[in-house]
Amino acid sequence: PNKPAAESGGEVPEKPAKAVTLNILDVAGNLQLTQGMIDDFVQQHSDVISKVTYSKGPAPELAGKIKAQQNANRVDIDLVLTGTDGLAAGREQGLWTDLLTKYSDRLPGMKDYLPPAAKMQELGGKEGVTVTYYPSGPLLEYMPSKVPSPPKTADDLLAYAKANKGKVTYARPANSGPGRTFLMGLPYILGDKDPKDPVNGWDKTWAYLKELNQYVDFYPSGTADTMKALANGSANVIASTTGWDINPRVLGTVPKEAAITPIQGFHWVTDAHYAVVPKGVSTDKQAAILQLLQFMLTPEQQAKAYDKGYFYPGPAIKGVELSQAPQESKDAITEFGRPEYDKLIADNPTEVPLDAKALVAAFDKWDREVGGSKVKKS
Amino acid sequence: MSQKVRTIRATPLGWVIWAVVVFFFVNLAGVVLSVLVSSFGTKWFDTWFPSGFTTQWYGDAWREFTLFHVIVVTLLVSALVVVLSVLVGAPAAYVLARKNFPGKRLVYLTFLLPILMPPITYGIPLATVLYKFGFAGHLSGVVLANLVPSVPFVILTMTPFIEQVDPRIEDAARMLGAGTRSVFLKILAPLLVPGLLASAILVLVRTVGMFELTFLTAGPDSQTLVVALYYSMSAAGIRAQQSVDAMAVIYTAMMLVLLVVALRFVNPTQLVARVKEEPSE
Amino acid sequence: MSGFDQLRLDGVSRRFGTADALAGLDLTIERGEFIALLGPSGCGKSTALNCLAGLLPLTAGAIWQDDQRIDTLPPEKRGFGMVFQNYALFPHLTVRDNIAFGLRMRHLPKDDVRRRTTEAIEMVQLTEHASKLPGQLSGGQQQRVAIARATVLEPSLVLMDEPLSNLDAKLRLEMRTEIRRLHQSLGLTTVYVTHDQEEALSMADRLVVMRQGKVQQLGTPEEVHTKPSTWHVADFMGYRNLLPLKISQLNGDQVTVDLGGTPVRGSAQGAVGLGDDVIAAVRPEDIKLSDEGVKGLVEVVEYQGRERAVEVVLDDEVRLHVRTEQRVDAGEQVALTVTPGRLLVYPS
Amino acid sequence: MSGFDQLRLDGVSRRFGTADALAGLDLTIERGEFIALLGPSGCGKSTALNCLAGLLPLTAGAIWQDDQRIDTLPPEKRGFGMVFQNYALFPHLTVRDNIAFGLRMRHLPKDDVRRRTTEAIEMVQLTEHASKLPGQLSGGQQQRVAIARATVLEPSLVLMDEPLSNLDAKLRLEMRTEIRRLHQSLGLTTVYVTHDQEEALSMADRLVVMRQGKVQQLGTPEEVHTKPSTWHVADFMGYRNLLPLKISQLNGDQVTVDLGGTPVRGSAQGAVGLGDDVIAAVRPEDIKLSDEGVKGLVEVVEYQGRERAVEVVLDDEVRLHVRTEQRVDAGEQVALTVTPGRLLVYPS
Amino acid sequence: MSAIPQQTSQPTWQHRLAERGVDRRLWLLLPATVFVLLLFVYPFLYGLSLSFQPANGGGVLANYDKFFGDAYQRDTVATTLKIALPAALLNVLAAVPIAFRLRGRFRGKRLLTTILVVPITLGTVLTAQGLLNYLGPTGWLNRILLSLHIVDDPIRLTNNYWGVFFSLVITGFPFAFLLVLSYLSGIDPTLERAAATLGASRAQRFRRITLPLLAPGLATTFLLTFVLAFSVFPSAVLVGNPAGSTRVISLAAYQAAYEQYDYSYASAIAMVMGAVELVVVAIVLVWRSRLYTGSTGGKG
Ligand SMILES: Nc1ncnc2c1ncn2[C@@H]1O[C@H](COP(=O)(O)OP(=O)(O)OP(=O)(O)O)[C@@H](O)[C@H]1O
Ligand SMILES: Nc1ncnc2c1ncn2[C@@H]1O[C@H](COP(=O)(O)OP(=O)(O)OP(=O)(O)O)[C@@H](O)[C@H]1O
Ligand SMILES: [Mg+2]
Ligand SMILES: [Mg+2]
Repeated sequence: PNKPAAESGGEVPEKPAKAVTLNILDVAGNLQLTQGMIDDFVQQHSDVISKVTYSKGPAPELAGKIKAQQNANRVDIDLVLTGTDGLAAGREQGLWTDLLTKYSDRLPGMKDYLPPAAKMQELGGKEGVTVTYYPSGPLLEYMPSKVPSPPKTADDLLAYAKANKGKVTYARPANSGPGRTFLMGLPYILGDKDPKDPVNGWDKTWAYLKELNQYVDFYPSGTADTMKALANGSANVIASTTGWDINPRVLGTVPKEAAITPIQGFHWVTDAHYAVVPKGVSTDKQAAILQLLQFMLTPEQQAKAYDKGYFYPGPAIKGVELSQAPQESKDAITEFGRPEYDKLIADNPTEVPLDAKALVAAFDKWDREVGGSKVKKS
Repeated sequence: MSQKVRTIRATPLGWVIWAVVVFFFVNLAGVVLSVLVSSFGTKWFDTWFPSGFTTQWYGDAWREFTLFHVIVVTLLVSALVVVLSVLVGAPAAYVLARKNFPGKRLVYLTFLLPILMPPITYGIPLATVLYKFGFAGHLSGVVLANLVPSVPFVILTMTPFIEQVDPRIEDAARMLGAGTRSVFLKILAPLLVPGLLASAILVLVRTVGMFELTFLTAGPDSQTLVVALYYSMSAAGIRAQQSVDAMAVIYTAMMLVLLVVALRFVNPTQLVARVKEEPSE
Repeated sequence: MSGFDQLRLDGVSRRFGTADALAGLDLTIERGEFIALLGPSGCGKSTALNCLAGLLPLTAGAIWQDDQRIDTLPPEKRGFGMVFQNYALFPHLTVRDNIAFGLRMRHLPKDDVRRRTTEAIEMVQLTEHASKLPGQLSGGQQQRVAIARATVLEPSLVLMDEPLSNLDAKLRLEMRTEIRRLHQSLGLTTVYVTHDQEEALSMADRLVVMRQGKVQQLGTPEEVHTKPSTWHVADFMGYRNLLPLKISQLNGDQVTVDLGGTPVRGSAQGAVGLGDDVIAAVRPEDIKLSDEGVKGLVEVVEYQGRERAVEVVLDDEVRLHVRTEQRVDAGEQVALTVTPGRLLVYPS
Repeated sequence: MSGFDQLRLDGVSRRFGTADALAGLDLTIERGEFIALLGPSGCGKSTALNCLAGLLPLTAGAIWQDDQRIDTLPPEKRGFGMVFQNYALFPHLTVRDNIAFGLRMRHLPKDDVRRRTTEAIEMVQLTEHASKLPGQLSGGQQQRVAIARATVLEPSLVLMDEPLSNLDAKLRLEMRTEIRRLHQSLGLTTVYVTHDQEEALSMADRLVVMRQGKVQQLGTPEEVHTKPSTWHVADFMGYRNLLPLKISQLNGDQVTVDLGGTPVRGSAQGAVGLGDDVIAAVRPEDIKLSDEGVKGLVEVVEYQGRERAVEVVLDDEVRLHVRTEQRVDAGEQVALTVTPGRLLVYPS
Repeated sequence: MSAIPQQTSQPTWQHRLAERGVDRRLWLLLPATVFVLLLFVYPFLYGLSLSFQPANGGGVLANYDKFFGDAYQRDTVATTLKIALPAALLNVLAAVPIAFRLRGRFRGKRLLTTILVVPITLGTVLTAQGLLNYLGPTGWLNRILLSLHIVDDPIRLTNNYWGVFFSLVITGFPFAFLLVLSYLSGIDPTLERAAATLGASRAQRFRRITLPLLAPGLATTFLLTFVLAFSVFPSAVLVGNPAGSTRVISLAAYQAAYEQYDYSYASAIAMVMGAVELVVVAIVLVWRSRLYTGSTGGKG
C-alpha cells in the first residue's frame, strides 16, 4: 500500500484511470452510519473503487499517524472519517488536502445541506465534507420512576442536585460527547456574555458548574458510565443527547422507560462527521473519493444515516425521510425514538460547537476548576 | 528425588499470607466474572445478574472489527516480537551481567531509556523512520516498533537471571569446545528457561497491550487487537458497555491462550523449575 | 586441537586487585609429558591452569604453543581439556550428556559419541548412574563425571585440578592408573594439580613446586623428593622436622649440626658457613628408633595403620616427628638416629 | 545445643527414587567420641550426615538423642555443626561474615563474635583473606572457611564431610591436629567422613565402614585395619591384593593356600573348608622382596617417594602389588614372601 | 616466526583490555545496541529537541517553564509518584513471601502458580471494566456489603485513587510475582540448609541468606513494576479521577499531545516524566550495584 505520493499534486481527473483501492480510517464511529453507503457505491461502481479496507482508531492519535506518514512521504490512508476534533487537529498541522476550493462543483449534494449542517460545513472549511449531522444536545435524561417531576430549568437542576446529593452527574467533558455538549450549551441557557469564549465570556456557566459540583460525587470518565449509572440507579439525572438517548435504549444498556427533558431556553449545540483526504493521496484516488462522496450525499444514501438512532436523526441534507431508511432503522426508531424530537429540533435555535482551541481551553478550565477541585474535597 | 511431596507448610505467618492471597483472588474473580457476565448479558441494571443472556455482543464485535484477521495479526506480531526481542536482548543481557567494561553505564542508560520514555516522545518520529524505509504499514513495521521497548525489557529482566548462573559452567563448556553460540544454546538457554519464559511472557503481555506504537505504525492489514479494543473503548460514538466488555474478554481470552501455549510449548513445570530442588520432605 | 611439540609459559602473571596470584611463571611443557603442579593451598595452581586454559586473561606474560602465541586465543580454540577443581558439571544434563557434550560439540557421528561416552562412563564406574543429574550424585561420583568429561575428548593437553580429591583410596588408585594409561596410550600431555604427594610422585614425569605464584623447584619426582631446593619446598615435601640449628662442623657439602646435644651429619643444600644459623630438614620416616643416638621422650603416638606417628621431645625441647613400625607408648624414653644422608641443611 | 550422652541411629533409611542410599543404618555414638565414616564413593556417607543434621528427611527409622527423638526436629533446633562436602559457603558474605554467621545467629555480644571469629580465621590461616568473598578464594581456602564456620560454634556434635580433601599434605596435617585438638579440648562429639585412611586411622576413636548404605564393620582403627570383617572391607582398607585361591590345608584358623605354585600360610576370617574357593587378601606392604619364595616378573615400577609400588606377575598370571624400599626395575625376576599372619583368607 | 618470545606491544594492550573487560564477547552487545541506536535514539533525540522548540514561541526552556510554573501541571509529578511508588512496592513486597512459599515441591504447586500468574493476561481494559462493574455502587461487592449490613451506603472504590491503585495491583502483582518466583528459583537451597545447621531460624535464613541473594532481582522487579505503574494511563482515566486525584503525568502529556495538539509541550512533559523515573531508577540501580550479584549456586 505504500506508494510514493508523487502524483498527488496535479489535476484530479474526473474518473480514476483504473479502479482504485481505498483505505478508509474511521475515528468517529462514523462507519456505523456510512459503511452501508460506501459498500453500495463499491458494488455499483466497481470501475471506480474496486475494494475498500476499513480501519478504525481513536481520534486523538490520528494526526500523529498521518503526520508520520506524510513526513516519510508514504501516505496509506486515503480517506478519514472524523468528528470536529480530528478535523481541527489535522487542519492545524496542515494534514488535509484542500478538495473544495477546486472541486466543490463535483459535489452538488453539498448544496442541499440542512441549514445547521451547512453551518457545520463552514467549520469543515475547504478540507472536510460533512457527511452526517445531528443536533445533539444538551438534554437531560432521567428515570421517570425515580424522578417524577424532572428539572425543567437550570435552577431546577441545581435545586434537584442539592436535594439529591450525588444523584446528578455528567461525564468529564473531555471524554464525553454529552458532557461537552452540556458544557457548551450552558452559556446559552444561562445567558452568558460570550458563549464562544469559555475563558472570558462564561462567568455564569463556571459559577453554575462550580455550584453544581458541590452536589456531584464524581464525574465518570465516559458517557457510557453515566448511562450505566442511570440504568442501575446510582444516578437519577444525567446529561445526554439525542443519539445517546435513543441508541443505548435500542441496545438495551439503558431501560426503555428512561425519559428526556430539555432545559428551558437551550440552544442545540450541533455536531457532524466529516470526510477528509490527507495530503499525499494520489489524484486517481481523490477522483474516486469525490465520486464516492457525491454518492453519499444523495438522499437515498443519507437515509441510511438514521441507523438505530445513534446520530439521530443523522442525514445532513434536506428532504430525507425516515421512511426512506432501511427497515431495521425504521423499526428501531419507531420503537425507541421520541416524537417530541421533531418539535424540539424545529423550535430551538442551533449553534455550532466551539472551535478546537476554545474547546480545549474550556476543557482545561473545567479540569482545573471543576473536576480537579474534587481532590481537595474528597 | 523421592516421589513424596509435601503439602504447604502452615506457620501462622503462612496462614496470614494465604488468607491475603485468597482474599485477593476472591475479589479478582469478582472483577473478572463481572465483566464476563456483563459481556454475555442483555440488560443489566440494578440487579445481581443481567436479565437475560446473549452472545450478540461477541458476534457484533467479531463482524465489526473482522476479528479473525486481527487476532491472526496479533498472534503473528506478538510471536515475532517475543522471539526477536529475546534473540537480540539476551546476548546483550549476558554481556551486561558478566562483564565490566568502560562505558558500561552509558550502554545501560541507553537500554533503560526506551523503557522509561513514554512513546509520546519518540513514537511519531519512529513511525516516520519506519514509513520512510517502507516498513510501517506492514506487519514488519509493527514488529519493529514494538521491539523498541521490548528489547530493553528483555535485557533488564534477563540480567539478574544470567548473574545467577555460575560462570564456571560456561568455562567448562568452552573447554569442551563450545563456541559462544553453543554456550548460549546448550548451556545458558536451558539454565535460563525460567528467566526466558518469564521475560517472554512479560514481553508478550506488553506487546499485545502496546496500543500507541502499534497504532502509529500499523496499516489497514496490520491492526492488532489492542487497537480495536481501544477504539471500542475510547472512540467517539455510542457503544454498549457490554460490547466493550466483550472486546475485553476476547482480548483476555486470546492472551490466556497465548500464555497457555507458551507454558505448553516450554515444559510448564519449568516455569518454576530449579536445577537443584529442595529435598522433598 | 592439533598436537604440539612444546608449550611455553613465559612470565605468566595474573593479578587480582593488588595481589599477585601468579607472579611471572616460566615453564616449558614438552609434548607427551606428565607434569604435576604442587604447592600450598592458595599458591596459584588453579590460577595457572585457568590461564593456560584461556579462562583467565593474563596480566602480563605470554603463552606459546610452538611458534604460535596462544594467550589471546579463546578457550574453545585452544582445544585443551580441563577437570575443574569444583567440577563445574552442567547441572541440567545427565551424567551421560555431560560426558557426551564435548563430543557433540565436535559433531562426531552419533554412534561414535555413544560408544565413546559409554566407554568413558565405564571407565569411571558410573554405569548405573548414567542417567542421573549431577545434583543427584555423591561428591566422588561428580568428580568422576568431571574426569570422564574432560578425558573422553582425548585433547592434546589435559589440565586436571585435583581430580581425585574426593575419591577413596582404592578408587583413587584405580583412577590414577586409568589416567596414566590414557596419558600414555593416547600420547596426551597432562598438567596435573594435586595436593597428594604420593600421587604427584608416582604419576608425574616432572614436578613443579610453586609458592606464592612463583616456581620454587622444577625437577623429576626423585629430585624434588630427595633434594628439595629450599626449606620451603622441603617443608612442603614432607620434611616435617624443620629444625633451626647451628653448624658445628663443615666439610665441603658435609656438615655437622648439633641435635639435642648429639652431633648429627647432614648435607648442605646451599651456601652455609661454620656457625651459621641453618634449618635442618628431615622426614619422620628417616628418623629411626634405635638403641643409641639422640635421646628423647615419647609424647604423642598416633596409629596410622602399618606405622605409628610418634612425637618425641628432646632434652632441649626440640620436637621431632618420627614414623615407626615399632610399638612405642607415650612416656617412653627412646633414642633416635637419622638415616645417613637424609638430613638436609639449608641456610635460614 | 545442649550436650547429650548418646546419639542413636536406629534403622535410618533414605531412599532416592527406587535406590536406597541408606538402608537401615544402626549406629550409636557416645558423647565425646570421634567417629570416622569410611566407605567407597557413593556408599551413603554424605547421606548419613545429612540425615543426622536434619537436612534430609528419613524414609524410615529414627534418630534418638538420649531419650528424645530428634529426627523430626528441624536442623536449626538440633544444634549440630556441619562442614559440607561442597562447602556451601554463603556467596554474598565475606570470609569473616561467613564464619561469624552462626555466632550472630546466637545473638552473642559483638565483641565475643569478633574475638571468636578472628581466632577461627587464624586457626585456618586465612587472616589475609578475611575480607574476600568465597568466589575469590582458592579451593583449599574455601574448604578452610567451611571448617572454621562449623567449628567456631563449638556445637555438641560436629559433622564433617571430607573437610580436608582439598588441602595439601602439610596443611592437612596441621588441620588434622587442629581438629583433634578442638575435639578434645571442647569435648565435642565428631562424626567425620573421609576417604583418606591414614586420616581415619589416626584421628578416629572408632571407624564405621559402610558399603551400599549399610554398615559393614564397626571397630577401633586397629581392628578394622588388621582384621577387616569381609573381603570388601579388606579391599577398601588397602588390601590391594585380593586373590581368588583354593584352600590346600586347613588347621583351625590357620589355612594354607597355593600362590603361584608356592604354599602360603594365612589366617581364616570366616567359615572356610578344605578345597573351598576363597579370597586371600594381603597388603602390598606385607609382601616383601626376598631371595626365595613366590617367583615372579616385575612388570611396572612406580616411584612413590621413599618406596616404590611394584607390580609383579606370577607364573600363573596372578598379579601382585608390592611396596618396597628396594630399587627394582621392570623385567627383573624377583622372589616374594608374605609377612606371616598378614594374609587373610575370606570365604568368597 | 622466531621461537624467541617477542615482547611486542600489541598483545600487551590486548591483555590490558581483556583485564578491563574488553574482549570479543562485547560483540554480543552489538545487535541490541545497533537496534536501539537506529530505532530509538534518533527518534528520541528528535523528541527531545522538539521539547526545546515551543509551539507558541518563547525561549528554549519555555515548555519546561510552563510545566513547572503551573502548579496544576507540576503536581502531576507528585500525584504520579504517590500512586506508582506504593503500588510498585506493594507488588514486589507481596510477591516475595508468596513466591517464597511456593518454592520446593508440594501438591498443587503448578495449579497455584498458574492461578497467580494468570491475572497477567487481564489487560488494563478488562481490569478497568471489571473494577467499575464489581466495585461500582451497584456492583457485587457493594451489594454483598449492603445485604450483610456491613455498610449502609455503597462505598466508593472507583473513580478515585483506590480504583487506580487496585488496577495497578491487579496488573502489576502477577508480573512481579512471576519475576520474583523465577529469580528465587535460581538460588541454591543448600545455602539455606547450611544456614539452618548454623542455627538460623526460618526468618533469619530468609533475611540473611535468601533476601540478600534475591535482592538484585528484587531491584530489577521493582524497577519494572515502578516504570509500568509510573506510566499508568488508561486506568487513571477509566477508574480514576483524571481531573483530580489521579491526574497523573502521562495524562498531562496526553492532553498536551492529543487534546491541545501541542507535541512540543507534550514532549517536554514526557521528558520530565522520563527524568523523574530516571531519578528513581538511578537510586535503585546504585543500590543494586552495591549488592552481591554473582552466582547464587542454584545453577552450578
Ligand atoms: N577472583 C579472585 N579475586 C581475588 N583473589 C583471588 C581470586 N581468585 C583467586 N584469588 C587468590 O589467588 C590466590 C591463588 O588462587 P588459586 O585458586 O590459584 O590457588 P590454588 O593454588 O589453586 O589453591 P588450592 O590448592 O587451595 O586450590 C589465592 O590466594 C586466592 O585467594
Ligand atoms: N538427590 C539424589 N537423587 C538420586 N540419587 C542420589 C541423590 N543424592 C544421592 N544419591 C545417590 O545416593 C548414593 C549415596 O550418595 P552419598 O552422597 O551419600 O555418597 P557418599 O558416600 O557421600 O559418596 P562420596 O564419597 O562420593 O561423596 C549415591 O549413589 C548417589 O548417587
Ligand atoms: Mg585450586
Ligand atoms: Mg559424599
